[in-house]
Amino acid sequence: MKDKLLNKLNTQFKDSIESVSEFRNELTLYIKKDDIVKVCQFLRDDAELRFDSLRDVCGADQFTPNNRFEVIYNLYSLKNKFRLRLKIRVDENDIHVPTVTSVWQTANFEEREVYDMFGIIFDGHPDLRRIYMPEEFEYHPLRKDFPVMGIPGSLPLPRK
Amino acid sequence: MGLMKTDEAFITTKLDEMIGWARKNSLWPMPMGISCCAIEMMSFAGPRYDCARFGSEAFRFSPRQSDLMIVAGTVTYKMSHVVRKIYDQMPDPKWVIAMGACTSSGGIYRTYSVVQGIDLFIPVDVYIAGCPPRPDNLINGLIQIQKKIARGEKPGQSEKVYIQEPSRIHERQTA
Amino acid sequence: MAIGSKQQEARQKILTALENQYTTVTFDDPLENDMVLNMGPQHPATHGVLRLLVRLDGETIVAAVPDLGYLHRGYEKLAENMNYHEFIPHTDRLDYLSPLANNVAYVLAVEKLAGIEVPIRAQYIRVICCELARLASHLVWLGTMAMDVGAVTVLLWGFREREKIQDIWDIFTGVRFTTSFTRVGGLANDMSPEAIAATKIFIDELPASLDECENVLARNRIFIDRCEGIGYVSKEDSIAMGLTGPLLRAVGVDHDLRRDEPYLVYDQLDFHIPVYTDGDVLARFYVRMTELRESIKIIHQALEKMPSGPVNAHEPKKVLPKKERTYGKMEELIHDFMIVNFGINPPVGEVYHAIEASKGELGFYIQSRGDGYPWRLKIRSPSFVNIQSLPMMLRGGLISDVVAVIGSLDPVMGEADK
Amino acid sequence: MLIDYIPIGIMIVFGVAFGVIMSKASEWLGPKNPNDVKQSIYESGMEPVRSARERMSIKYYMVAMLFIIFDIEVVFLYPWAVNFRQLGMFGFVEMFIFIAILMIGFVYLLKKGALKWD
Repeated sequence: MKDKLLNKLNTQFKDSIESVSEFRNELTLYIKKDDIVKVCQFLRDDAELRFDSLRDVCGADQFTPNNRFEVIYNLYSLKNKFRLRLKIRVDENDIHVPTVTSVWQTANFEEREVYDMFGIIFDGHPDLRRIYMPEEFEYHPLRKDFPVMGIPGSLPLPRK
Repeated sequence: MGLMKTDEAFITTKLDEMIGWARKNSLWPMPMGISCCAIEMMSFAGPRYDCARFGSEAFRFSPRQSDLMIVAGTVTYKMSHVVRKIYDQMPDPKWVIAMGACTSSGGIYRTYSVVQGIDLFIPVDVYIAGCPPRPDNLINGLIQIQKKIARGEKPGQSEKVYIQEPSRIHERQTA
Repeated sequence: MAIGSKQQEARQKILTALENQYTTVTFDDPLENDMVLNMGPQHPATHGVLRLLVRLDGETIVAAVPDLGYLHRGYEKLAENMNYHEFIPHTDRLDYLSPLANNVAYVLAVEKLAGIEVPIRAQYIRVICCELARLASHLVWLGTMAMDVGAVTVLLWGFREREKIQDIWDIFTGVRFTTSFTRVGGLANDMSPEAIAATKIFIDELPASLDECENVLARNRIFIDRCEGIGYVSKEDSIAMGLTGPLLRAVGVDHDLRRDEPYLVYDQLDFHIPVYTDGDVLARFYVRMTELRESIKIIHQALEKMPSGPVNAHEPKKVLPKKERTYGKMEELIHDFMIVNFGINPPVGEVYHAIEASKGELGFYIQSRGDGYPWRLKIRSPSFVNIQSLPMMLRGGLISDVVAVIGSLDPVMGEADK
Repeated sequence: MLIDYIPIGIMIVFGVAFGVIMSKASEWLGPKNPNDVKQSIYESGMEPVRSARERMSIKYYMVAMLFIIFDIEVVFLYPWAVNFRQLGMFGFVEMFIFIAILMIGFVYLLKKGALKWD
């Protein structure tokens, strides 16, 4: 299954795959940020691959000067019981990522969580709002430069 | 109750002591169940630990009909406004039990979104340690509140009661 | 002041999200006046602090927007500042209805990352722990869903059985349900013969009380009318929404991680995966009731096939030594000191491991840079994804069905809000 | 003759007194200090988004009215059912006519679709 997937992808999206890696027999692909939606659409609709369920979208802050953020998509194919991980690099000053809610509807809440925690803006998302923190919270807590104990006064308390 | 002279079988009780006795034995809890402690609160109301024996069986979910608010679980900043609003909407003689370590002091969550102890925004009467406290420890908390009412203390301002986790020698686990 | 206007703007944002939500329900009364109702965080039937903003036309629901975050405790931020062992007690506060399953899921992910092989006996005990956790979680689901629909006796019966499970956990893990029982590379301590005996007694009695509950509910006209055809979601929608677990098996998708991606010793145990096709609240009820019985069968087989032997893997650098040995022996003392203070240093890389928890697929994605604490830990919580499909299930239903649908979804806010 | 109505009188007085005392006691004895937050609307802990005083659709009113009509019909059946034996055939025919008239109303109602819900 793995090599069928790889040569299918190499034929179709030769330039958009930056690198392929394998760790603990899990396949990870680095994809260019702009054509993530095309690749996901292909992976879902291809009759053989049928990656029809996106199990997890998660952000990561590598805290490096360029390409600081990462968005990780964990896919799963119900038909041939295969897991695949797509990763895209997002730079700090161009923090826009195309949304994949058009491909899988489950990405709606997951991308809102990544936006809430990292501040990565998903273009074309139906209603991009903070999901966990209240709206008046101006920081993005899961960034590495945000302290664990939070910033005092960032969240209001009701009076005693 | 102040039994003055038993031989004459003549009970003179001050009116508020009688009301205190009535209030003590019918504390209707308002279960502010938020996280894991709520499951222990359900067991506290369940068939085995049965809080009905202490008169507080009727778990009222509307604040209008409840006297005792049991805050069970981690209170986050987003949830603190709701807890405060529900506390304000409860009719007057009202007591608060802070059940569990997270409620009393933020517990194991020293993070940006957790209020480190609900006494920052609500007057609390009884703090119960434990994560989650066992239901019998919650019953102990309920009895402390009943004692406070019997002593006629005003809710909220009187001295706080801290209940430690009972040191249980684990006799059943052999070897 | 700034905060107040921000709150007004936030309320406006959620209202616009409610207004332009895709809906198939059209207003049938000419006045077109909808009522916006708030099933807020403090509500008896929302199973925790879930807030649901519902737009109604009379009694039928036009649109619904769940609002999460009332129990967001910052798990992932905490995990980045703790080493692997310190995070174990946090995992059983995630899905606090089946705590042992979270412990096992987290520890399996860390062992896959660090490449530790766990002895057979520990794997069998972990299977028993997972299945006991599934029983406990389904019993609370059965109780609360029946109570929401009106059958309060089943709640008390359910909790009577759950108390027995909590006694078993009390015996072999020492605490009622926040157990923190597994360790990286094994378990905290072995399952004592007394705990095995208590488990045997329990799983022999459970089928009788399950039949008792089922007789009260399954052929009860009111229960069937309250559950049949309510909260329907089609097969394509549920796959697109990423539903997993009982919700997926109720729409006819035969998917269960215990059989499709066998972990621990599930491949040596035979059990049946219940699949129903109606996709409504009643189908989910039957899926979970059959799962309860399957779990009993699994525990039976696991108890019989469990070999004796060590419970912790023999890797001094990565697995915590036995407590009493650290006082006597020098190497254990050093290893204990190193592991507790600097953590096990797994290789650089990332790993995603998922198990079949009672609510669906509970997965842990760990990125490590080789030092004692994870660089990034993401919890894929099934309740978070299941709640996302609530608006689709509620559309067109009556306001009183919201309670039955939330009951059938069985969300736990501890893991949904992370 | 009047004597045997005394027990009923006592029972009525006792009933009314019990009801009044029970409801009014908490008002007299309980502390009262209302403030604006306490009087605010309870909507499970959140600010109510919109007032619930919307204009209801007509079907709720229809069902209520029809229920009252048919409930009164049942109330009339009770005295008939109690001394069904003494009334004999006359009572039966009388009640049959009464029910038939209401049945016409019920059929009309079904045809007009007043009870159609969604």
